[in-house]
Order: sequence, then structure tokens, then C-alpha cells
Amino acid sequence: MKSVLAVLTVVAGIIGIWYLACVPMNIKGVLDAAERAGTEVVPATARERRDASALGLVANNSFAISSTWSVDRPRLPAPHQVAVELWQTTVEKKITSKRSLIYHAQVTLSATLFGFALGTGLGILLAVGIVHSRVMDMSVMPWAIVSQTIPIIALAPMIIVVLYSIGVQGLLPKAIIAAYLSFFPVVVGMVKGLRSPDHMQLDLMRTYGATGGQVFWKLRLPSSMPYLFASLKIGIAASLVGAIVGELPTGAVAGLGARLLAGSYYGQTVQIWSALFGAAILAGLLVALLGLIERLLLRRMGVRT
Amino acid sequence: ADEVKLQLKWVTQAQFAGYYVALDKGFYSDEDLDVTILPGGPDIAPTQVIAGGGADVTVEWMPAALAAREKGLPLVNIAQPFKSSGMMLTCWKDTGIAEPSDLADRTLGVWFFGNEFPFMSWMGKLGISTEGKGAEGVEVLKQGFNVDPLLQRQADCISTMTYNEYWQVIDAGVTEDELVTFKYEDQGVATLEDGLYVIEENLSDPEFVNKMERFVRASMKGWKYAEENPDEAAEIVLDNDASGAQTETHQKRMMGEIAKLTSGSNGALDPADYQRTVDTLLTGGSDPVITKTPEGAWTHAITDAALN
Amino acid sequence: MNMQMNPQVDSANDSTQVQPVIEARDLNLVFGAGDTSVQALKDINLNINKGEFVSFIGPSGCGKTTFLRCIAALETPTGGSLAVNGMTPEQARLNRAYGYVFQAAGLYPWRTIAKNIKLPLEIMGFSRAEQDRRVAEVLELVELSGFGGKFPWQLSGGMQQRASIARALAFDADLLLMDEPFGALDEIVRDHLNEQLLKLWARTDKTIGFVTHSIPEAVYLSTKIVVMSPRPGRIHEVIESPLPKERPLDIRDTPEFIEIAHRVREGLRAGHGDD
Amino acid sequence: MNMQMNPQVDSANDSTQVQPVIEARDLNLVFGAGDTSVQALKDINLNINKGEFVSFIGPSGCGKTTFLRCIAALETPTGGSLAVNGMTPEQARLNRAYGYVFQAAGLYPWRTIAKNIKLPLEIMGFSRAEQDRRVAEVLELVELSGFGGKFPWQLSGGMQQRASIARALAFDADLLLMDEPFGALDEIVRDHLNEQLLKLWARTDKTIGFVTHSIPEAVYLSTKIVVMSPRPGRIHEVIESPLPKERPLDIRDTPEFIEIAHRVREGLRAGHGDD
Amino acid sequence: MALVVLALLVWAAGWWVNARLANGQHAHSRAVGLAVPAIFGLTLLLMWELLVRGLQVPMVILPAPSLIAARFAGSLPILWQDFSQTILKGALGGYLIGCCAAVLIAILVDRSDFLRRGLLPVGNFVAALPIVGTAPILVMWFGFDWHSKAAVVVVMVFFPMLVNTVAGLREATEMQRDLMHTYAASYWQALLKLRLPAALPFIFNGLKISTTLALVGAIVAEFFGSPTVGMGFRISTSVGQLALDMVWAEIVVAALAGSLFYGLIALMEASLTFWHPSQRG
Ligand SMILES: Nc1ncnc2c1ncn2[C@@H]1O[C@H](COP(=O)(O)OP(=O)(O)OP(=O)(O)O)[C@@H](O)[C@H]1O
Ligand SMILES: Nc1ncnc2c1ncn2[C@@H]1O[C@H](COP(=O)(O)OP(=O)(O)OP(=O)(O)O)[C@@H](O)[C@H]1O
Ligand SMILES: Cc1ncc(C[n+]2csc(CCO)c2C)c(N)n1
Ligand SMILES: [Mg+2]
Ligand SMILES: [Mg+2]
Repeated sequence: MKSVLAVLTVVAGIIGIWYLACVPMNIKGVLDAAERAGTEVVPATARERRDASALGLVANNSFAISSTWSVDRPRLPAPHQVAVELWQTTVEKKITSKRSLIYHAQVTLSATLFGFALGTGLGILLAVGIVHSRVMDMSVMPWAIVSQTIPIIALAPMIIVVLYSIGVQGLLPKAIIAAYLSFFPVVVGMVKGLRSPDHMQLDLMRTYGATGGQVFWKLRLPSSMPYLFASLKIGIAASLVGAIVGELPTGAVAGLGARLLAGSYYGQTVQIWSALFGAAILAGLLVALLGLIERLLLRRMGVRT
Repeated sequence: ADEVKLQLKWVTQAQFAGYYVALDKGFYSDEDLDVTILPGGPDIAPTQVIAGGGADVTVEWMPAALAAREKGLPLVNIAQPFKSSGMMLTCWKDTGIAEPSDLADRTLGVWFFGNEFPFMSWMGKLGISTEGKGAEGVEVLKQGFNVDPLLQRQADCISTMTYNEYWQVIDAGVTEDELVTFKYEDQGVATLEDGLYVIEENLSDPEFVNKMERFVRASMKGWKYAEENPDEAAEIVLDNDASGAQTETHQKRMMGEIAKLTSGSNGALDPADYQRTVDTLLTGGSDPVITKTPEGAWTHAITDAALN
Repeated sequence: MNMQMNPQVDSANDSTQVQPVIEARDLNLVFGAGDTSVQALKDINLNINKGEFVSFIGPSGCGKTTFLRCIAALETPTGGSLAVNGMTPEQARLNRAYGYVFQAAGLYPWRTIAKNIKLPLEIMGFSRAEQDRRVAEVLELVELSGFGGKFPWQLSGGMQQRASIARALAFDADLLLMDEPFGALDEIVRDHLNEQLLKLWARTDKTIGFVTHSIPEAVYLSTKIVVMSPRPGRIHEVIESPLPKERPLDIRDTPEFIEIAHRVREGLRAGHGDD
Repeated sequence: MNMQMNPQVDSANDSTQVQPVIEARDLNLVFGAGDTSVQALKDINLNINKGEFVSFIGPSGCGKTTFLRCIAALETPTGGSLAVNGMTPEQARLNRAYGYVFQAAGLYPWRTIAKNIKLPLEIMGFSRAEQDRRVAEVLELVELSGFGGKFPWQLSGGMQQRASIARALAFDADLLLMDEPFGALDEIVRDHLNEQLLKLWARTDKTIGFVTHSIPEAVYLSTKIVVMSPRPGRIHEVIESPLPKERPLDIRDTPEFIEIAHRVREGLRAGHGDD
Repeated sequence: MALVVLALLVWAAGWWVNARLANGQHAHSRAVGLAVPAIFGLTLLLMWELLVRGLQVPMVILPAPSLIAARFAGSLPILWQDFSQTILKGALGGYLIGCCAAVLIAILVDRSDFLRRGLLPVGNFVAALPIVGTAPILVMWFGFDWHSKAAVVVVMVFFPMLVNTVAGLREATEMQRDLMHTYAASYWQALLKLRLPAALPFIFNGLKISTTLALVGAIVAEFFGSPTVGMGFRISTSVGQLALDMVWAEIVVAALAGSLFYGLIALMEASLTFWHPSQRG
């Protein structure tokens, strides 16, 4: 309860700052429009205004302040503009409509989940290998780190083209990019988790003469669960970013990435912002969902909450 | 039905109306073709897609296609639905730019990703360096997806298409007489846009050639239909846009502009236009786009069979 | 006073017809190699017979744990011989010849107490019904009936330790190895568990190897106290206890008890040397 | 036998001219509120005079730590009064009236031993030269000279604990509060540290409050043993020790010692009740 | 086909050598620790080369490592220019600003439990904003040059860094804090002598995560507008010109720079948090 209040306070503070920031950010556009409409503005021409400071413009043209919150193509849309756009594109549109954010979110979501499944699977497999094989540990881990220094967005179009060339299209290319981003946190977390049993717990298994498989299933896997979930939460957010990145070069057909791109292409700042927030909300929901699953699972495993 | 995959140069919009109309009106199925249209995007190089075998035929601009040919990817123009170029440079009038020579010492937004070649040639012809600001040089920005650099006055001029970005500037509230435009067509540096290209080897396969004949025939039928029924064509494009971002007004207007560019072409490449494009590209200043006259970069074989 | 003193370890020669449960001959163990090597055990000779309760006591680092781990085949000696029930320790381990209790309870937190006790039974392939029967039995034995469904953190430290003993008892090995099982508990709980352990031992006739830091605990529990000394880890002295099998807690205030405790302390101090 | 027994705590009325170092009157401390509240301390009355060595003993959870923390102003009592040197504990804390030794050594791992000991000196603004002098002095005192440049994890547990005592001694407070400082150590090392602590106390005339779980330790060290009982935490009995200030280790085998230890154990058991 | 078989042989050989090394007696030496991943990488490169040649993959799809190396060696001046524009100015600038700001804010936030509770969830929300959406906005705000790239990097590294530092500042144990309390230490004394040192492992964790974020962020932001120099610019224009060897040369630069940057921070971590159990093996 206290946290909710705290979050609300912070959000309120941010929204306040946001509204304030809209004024200097959008003032030039507002004044240009006013000038075209024949209103007297200081300084009079757009050329002079280009080099004037935004705050100075606000001071000289205070009549324009309220208009900065309702610009059509704002540099910074006002919070309510984003909220209205979000509302209109989620609640007021049919889910099947191509203009519904929910439709696009669901397109991205399917690639995200598919990629997340791939990435998590790969990550867990690699982690199991790394924990059980010294060779893999020593050779794979450094390269896994290097792999993350490669800008995926540079590779994404190429991955897509390469997959095109072997006839793979649709969900899979996007999912592969999503998987590329999400496998790494899973490997790191899972390796840590599978190695988290202490010597004593492992020795206990040896005193029972347990096989490798028994040690894995009865000790390593259960004790890695908290680590697994911590990295799954990072992984699913990364996977979402990957899916969005993957949507850009595929012709930006549909999905939140397509919304972002189209918004950007047509200078629809409000649409960009609402797609951005849509993505972040989706990420938040996914993380929360994982948190819920984690709590349920860990409760069944007897972990204190 | 024979499968054909068509790679577009850009996202779904009226620029490609002919193909969508042909698909929607069943012109392709009449020719016993099963056509898949693959929309492009900011980071998709159509030449790369076709090189990888991801498409059978692609819509590409000739400078990029010829450059790819010199890089060892033998692309051949089999049809040219666009007669003239829609590229132009759009500038603020209040910056004092009135003619091309005023461009020196300015900041200009340019599209890269294989689309910079016409601009480079033009600057080469004007004797303006693109290495940085100065009496004899301009500062070049890699322009992103939109017209913001102009609206925000981060650039004095930006690249626009007559059918698209120009109208976005107008839609942002700018009036036409606040702007100065330089059409590449008027500057004598026009290069051919939006041709259909295939890989050379495939043309030795009669079955593929036959497929392309039917494809070009149906596509041109689509283009004619689109020119005659621009509003319906725009609707068809809108129906095919999965992103839901295009607006009706914009697409109808675009269709109108596109029709101006396609009129005068029956689909067959005019060798004179080709020669002009090659000449322009060869004189590309210090760093010409292509260094030697290309051989066999186009053929009338397909259009001759298709259009008669 | 009815007391025997055996500063020499049991000689290897007086082999009786009864096979010792544990038989160490000139056992050596060196950790690491080169400059940084540590001789954890040096020339250990020791016999433990069936039914004995043997405590190991000595300063930190003298090799008590290491010796117990050798018996359990968790370490491999670098010299000498060691037999458990006449087999190599490794064979004995694979035969599940012993139950091992670690210093901390070491229950798996994601399993209930009952499931923790079942763990070795699952691994050793007992039938479902047999598992349940044995769990009930050992829970009873350590007085935890009714707590089977609880998770470890829902129990006090003493109860957890009892559960961990139950886990080691569940598969009914004849040999019980316990490494400071009560080290972390407070004195009162510890007294209580000591009492119960003694009762269990008296009832079941198991052989028990028991590591402790506490002199009273060692004296109270054992039939034989092995005093070790460090650097390198050696057996300093083996003290046989004359106390009867029945030992009420206040036996600790008897002069016999105090006498043995005093001797153990002297032995410890003599072996301690520096530090 | 020269022994006094004081089952009643010192009465508040017999105020002598000497001001007690610590004076608790009807001290109460309740953790939390509502259903889940725990009464950690109930009606604690206790005087500790200058130069006394007072041990607190009692089962886990009886409030020993809590009481020590109250004196150190690390907890705030919810009732009654508590004075340290005649001031409130908070004032005493700000006056740096005491040194506190925690159960674990709690050295900062990123500082060397010497720098750890310097920590309070830096905070209290001693001069650089004075800092060095004092560090050398207390290192000597706890027999760690030569280890100043080592990091905590390079030392054994016993050495770390001595360093932490050195740290509490460095700024020379008259009152030393120690919460199970030797709980984690083995018996021999513990004996040794006990001996040294006693010597230090005899030499410096500090007042010491000392929490322990070990009966022999409490008896060996203290002039006064406070036996506590849990739920709620109360003082069950205060036992004055008749042992002389000079105490060799083998005083622990004398009948007097055993007698007091026996009484402490009885007191503990009586206070323990259930569990 | 022979080349493909050879590639498989190379793989088997590389693995065999590594298995010998990793399970041999010098497995824990520094040399083997470096040799094993190096051999693994070399094996991958060789296989790449052989497979690309063996399967005749077109160079415009995937160039062979030898071609990439040749391009790399032949374009050092351009690569250096791009590197200094993107990494030295954009990534490093943003990294420094973002990390310092995050640590300072974390220290401020840490004083108020209320702020901390409120800010962290919001921070996690903002951290989930996909960079491909924020980058165009920031380019619009901060212009085409490296400033906007640095801004993108600041946005990307700020929250991971903030979250880690805040967690780190709470890392000091109750007892360590109580000790400070018994000395009647002031807030700043406790911060400097206890909480910051105790937070260092967490801060370094954040710094390490942020290295890769910074690189990726700076490069990606250039896709949304840039001057005609920079690694992201070069990558996107080179793809358009089918100069895939150049694209890969830039990727190699990114990977090298990223690994170096990461390694540098890891080294600093090792020397400053040598006392932490995770650093002691
Ligand atoms: N895995 C190991 N590698 C290297 N040295 C070890 C290892 N295990 C133990 N040692 C060393 O061997 C010696 C004996 O250790 P051991 O744990 O058997 O002592 P202990 O008597 O059980 O001590 P404690 O009472 O502290 O548990 C010590 O010096 C220790 O440092
Ligand atoms: N911060 C706290 N909040 C709530 N309850 C507490 C807190 N600290 C201690 N308690 C409770 O107060 C009681 C006394 O605790 P305290 O730590 O003083 O016991 P102790 O005698 O030191 O025990 P031990 O011997 O285990 O250290 C216990 O029941 C404990 O659970
Ligand atoms: C990043 C980017 N690269 C190139 C173009 C140029 N372009 C390719 S097709 C086409 C016609 C669409 O109006 C245009 C303008 C662009 N716009 N954005
Ligand atoms: Mg041990
Ligand atoms: Mg306590």
C-alpha cells in the first residue's frame, strides 16, 4: 500500500515535469503555426526563432503556452495526448482492426513468446552444458559475452535475409532475433543457479551414491529456480525488444515495431509514444506474469515469501 | 499456379499500387501466377534479398541495381513501369536558397542505404564537395525515415519524393510558398526509379522467362488500371497495409502523383532514359557510383513478349 | 576408577575374529601440490568396531572432517589404506553403507521435512509404500511426527537438525558419520539432542563416528574419544571412556566424568602447540 | 564456601555514592505491534557498577542481544528507564562511551586489519599519528602484531575475532559490550581468548557486558552472571561469582567453579520451561 | 562438399584439443584460460570460412572471414573515424554521463525510503522502453551528431545502473551498519567508509551490463539519423551498397571494442573489489 502511494507520487511528479517540459519543447512549432495563422509573434520569422532559446521564446510569447499541450506533431506530446491515443487505439478500436494497438501488441507478443521459448530453451541447454562440461564452460562463456556486444539491429536485416533465402519467413525470423537477445541472461542466471548448491548439498548426494541425472533433477534444478526466474524476467523484456527490432526490417508489416516505425515515418510523435508505452506496458505485464508464476511455483516449493 | 515472390523497395504504399491492384483484381491469377508481395523497409536491401534467393523479382532503383551489378550481383532490368523520377530536394525558402548554386555551405538531409547515388552524382556535377561545410562544400546528414530534420530546422534542405515526403511537409502545416524544390528531373540528373529486376542467370531458364512475361503483363495491367482508377487503387493499397498507419487522403494523393510518373511508360525500358542514367552515374564526381559502362544490364526480351 | 588408557592406537595385529567397521592403516592425505600443499592427515591408524560410539575432537583444522570424509569416500587418501566393512570406502559408498550428518542440517528448502527424508529413499529406489513407512518410522524416532508436511524454515534449528538425523537414519545404514551435528545449537537444545542420540544408539546398536568441538559432549556421548592434533593432522591420543551405556545428563557432574574431561582437555592442549 | 547468592536484582534503593555504569529500571521492550508483537524484554532491573564483568546467559531468544543493544542505543526501549553513565543511552552513544563487539567479527573485508582498527579512530577524528600509535598498541594487546597489513579473509576465524576486539578497544572506551564474541570459535582458541580477555580486564579496569551461550565461559569470566529466561525475556536470576580476579584456566576443575556452573545450569533449566 | 566435411573435421579437432586442455593438469593456469576460448573462436572462424566456400554462399549474403579481414585491414582509417565518432564520443560520453548521474541519483534516492519505493518500479518501466522507439525521438531532440547518440546511451544505461547502485547501497549488513552506529558516525562517514565500498560489487555489475548496452545503443541510434560518419551509419549504408565485408568489419570493431571495454571494467572490478568472495574464486 505504501509502495503504491510512493509510485503514484513519483508518477505524479514525472507527469508534472513532463507537462512543464512540453512548453519549451513545442514552443517553436506552435509559434510557426501561429505566425502562419497571422498572429503576431516575437521574433517574427521562423529563421530568427531557430537560433533563439526556447525559454526566451516562451517568455516573449506566453499566450502560446496552452497550445503547446495540444500540438498535432509535437516534439514532445503532452501526457494526456499519449493517454488519449492509447485509449483510442486499445479500447475504442476493434481488436481485429489494423489500427488497434492490441492487434499489433498481439502480433509482437507471439514473436516475443516464441523467441523467448527458443532463447530460454537454448539458454538452459547451454547452461546445463557449461555446468557439466569444463570445455564448454571455458570456451563458450567468453563468446557468449562477445555475442552481446554485437549490435543486433545491424544483424537483424541480414538474419532476415539469410532466413528468407532458405525460405523461412513470418514469425520465425523475428523470434530468432528475440531469442538472440534473451538467451544470454538465461545462460548467465542459469549457470549461477545450477552452481548454487553448496558443497554440502552436493556431498549429501554423493553419500547417497546418486547418479548425475539424479543430482541434476533433485538438487541442481530445484535450487536454480530463483535464479532462473530472475533471469527469465530480464530475458522476456529483452525478447520483446528483439521482436520489435525484428519487425523493423521485415517491411514493418504489423506489430508494435511497425507502429513505431510508421509513426516515425509519418512524424506521428503521439503514435510513437503510445506504441512505446504500449511496449513498456506489455513488458511490465509479461514480467508481472512471470513473477506470478514464480510466486506460485516457489510457494509450492516451500520458499518463504 | 507458378509461384512468384516480389520484393518491394519500401513499405506498402501507393508507390506500388500496380502490383497490389494486379494481385487484388486477379490479374496475376488470370496469368496462372501465385504472387507473394514482400513489403520492404528501412533496413531491407532488395538487392540482398534477391541475391539470397528470397525473391524472384524486385522493385529497385537503377543506381542501386547498377552498383550491385558492379559488386558482382548481375541484376537485369526486365521492365520499367516508372518513366520519370520523383526525387527532389526540398528547402526552406527563408534560408535564401533559390537555385542549385546556393546549396553550398548548407546542411542537407540525404537518404543513404543505396539511395544516395543520385544525390552524389548531382553534387559531383555541381562541383560541390560532400565532405563538410565550406564555400565549396555541404554538410550531409543521413536523413532518417521522416521529414523532421526539415521541420525542426536541423537541415536546410532534405530529400523528398514528389509523391510522399513532400506532402508530409505540407501536411505538417507548411505552405507551398515557404518551400523551394529542386526536382532531379529538372536538374538533368534524373535516374530511373522503381524498375523490375531479376538475376541474370535465371533468364537462361525458359520457364522462368515465361513466368516473368506473364508477371510483367499482369503487373502492367495493374498499373494501367491504377492510373485509370486512382481512388480504387489507393483503397486496395490501404487494404493491404497491415500496419494500419497509412491514411486515405495521403494514399489517394500519392496515387495521383505516382500516376504522373508512370504515364509515358508502357513497361518497356526506354534505352535513352537508361543511357541518361548511366551517364549521370558515371560522372559522379570523385567517387562515381559506377566506374565503367555496364553491359547487359537490361533486356527487352520480357517486355517484348509480354506487351505484344 | 574403572578406566583404561590407550595412548597407542589399536595395533593392526590383534585382529580378532570380528571384522572392524573401519580400519585405517598409515592413512595420509595431502591437499594440493607443491608449495601450497597441506598435509591434512598424517599416519592415521585406527580401528572402530561394531557398536562403538567414537568421538573425534581436536582444534580447528586438525583433520577431523577430512577423516570422516575419507571414510565416506568424499575425499581420496593419498597414502595408506582404509577399509569400511572390509571394502574400499568407494565400494562402501556405492553400497550405501553409511548415513552422513553434516554440521548444518542442510535440508533442501524446497522439500518438506517428509520429502527431505524421502530423498535418499527415492535415490536408492525404495518403493513408494516403503518410503512412506520409513519416513513415518524415523520421524517418530526423532520425535517429529506431525511435522512431516512442514518446510524446513518452519522448524526451529534443533528440529531441523533432528530432521537431518532422521534423513541419515531413514535407509538404515549400520554406520552413522556425524560431523559436528550440534555445533550450531544452543546448549539446552544440544543437551536434549545428545540425550536422544545416546538413546537411539543404545537401542539400535549402530556404529557412530562423531566429530565435535565440545569436550563435555565428546565425553558424554562416546565409548572412545580420539584426540587429534593439527599441522599435520595426527591422532594425538585415544581415550576409552569407562562410563556406562546408560548416561543421565547429570552424569556430567560426577568426578569420573570430570576426570575424563580433564584428560581430554590436557590432551587437546598438549596437541595444540602454538596458536 | 565464600559465595553470595542474590536471586533478587540489586534494588534501586541502595544507591551508593558511586554511580552505576548501567542502571536499568523496569525496562521493557516490545517488538512490533498488534498480533505479531514480541515482548523481547520484560521488567528488567539491573545495575552494573564500574569494573564489573557481567555475563548474560540464557536460551536462544531470551533477549540477551536485545538488552545489550538497548545499552548501546541500537534499540529503543518501549518502557522503563535505562541510564548509561548517568546519561541516556543515545547521549552515551554520541559520547562514544562504549566499544561493541558483535558475534561475528564483522570486519570490513575491503580494509586491512590495521585499517579496520583505524576505522573508529578515523571517524572520531584522531590524528594520523595517534591512529598509528593506537593501532600498534591494540594489535600488540591481542597478539596480532605483524598482521596489520593482512586482509580479514587472510586470517583464521580466531584471529579475526581478536582483531574485532582490538577494534573495539582502540578508542579506549570504559565500557565494553560483547555479544557472543567467541561463539564461532573452537574450544581451545576460545579458552585462550577467554584468558586474554580476563587479563585485559584485570589490567584496565574496564566494565564489561558479555553475552554467551556457554556456561563454563560465563562462570570463568564473570563477577556476575545474569541468567535470563525467554517469552517474555526476563532476568531469571543474578548469580555473583566468588572466584578471585586471578583465574588460571584450570580453576574450571575446582569444586567452587563446578558448583557455580551447576547452579547456572539449574537456573537455565528452570527458566527454560518448555521446548 | 569436401570443404564441408573438412569444416566438421576442424570442429572435431578443435573440440578435442580444448577437451585435452580443459581437463588437463594446467587447466587452471592463465594461459589455458585464454587458449581455450581462443581455440574455440578460431575453430568457429575456420568453419565459417570453409562452410561459406564449400556451400558457395554468395558474398552479399555472408562474406568469408578472410574477405572481412582483408576489408578490415584495408579500411583502417575509415574504421578509426567511425570508431571515434560512435564509440569514443557517443558511447563513452553517454556511458560516463549516464553512470555518474545514476550513482548520484541513487545516493539521493537512497536517503528516502519513499522515493526509492516510488522510483524503482517507474525506473523498471522506463528501462523497458525499446531503444528503437526512443532513438528517433532523441535524434529529433538532440540533433544528428553524437549528442543524440550519447543521449540514447544515457537513457539505456541509467536505469540498470540506478537499480544496481540502489541495491548495492543496501548491501551493507545490519551488523556493519550497527557498527557505524556505535561509533556515532555521521551520514557521510557511513556512506564513504561503509555503504559505498560495500556497494562496489553491485556498482561494477551495473557498469559491466552497461558497457554492452552503451555500444549497442550508440550504434543503433545512428540508424535513425547521423552525420556521414559512424559505425551505425557505415553499417546501414554498406548494407544498401551490398558491401557486406564492410558491414562485418564494423561488427568486428564493435565486438572488439565491446570485449575490450567489458574486459577493462572487469579488470577494474578485480582490482577494486578484490576482497569480495566472488573475486576470490
Ligand atoms: N579441499 C581442501 N583443499 C585444501 N585444503 C583443505 C581442503 N579441505 C581441508 N583442507 C585443509 O586441511 C586441513 C584439515 O581440515 P579439516 O576440515 O579436516 O579440519 P577440521 O578438523 O574439520 O577443522 P574444523 O574443526 O575447523 O572443522 C585444514 O588445514 C584445511 O585448511
Ligand atoms: N528486530 C526485531 N524485530 C522483531 N523481533 C525481534 C527483533 N529482534 C529480536 N526479536 C525477537 O526478540 C526476542 C529476543 O531476541 P534476542 O536476539 O535478543 O535474543 P538472544 O537472547 O540474543 O538470542 P540468541 O541467543 O539466539 O542470540 C526474540 O524472540 C526475537 O525473535
Ligand atoms: C531510411 C530511408 N532510406 C531510404 C529512403 C528512400 N526511399 C526508398 S523508397 C522511397 C519511396 C518512398 O517514399 C524512398 C523515399 C527512405 N525514405 N528512408
Ligand atoms: Mg570440520
Ligand atoms: Mg543474540
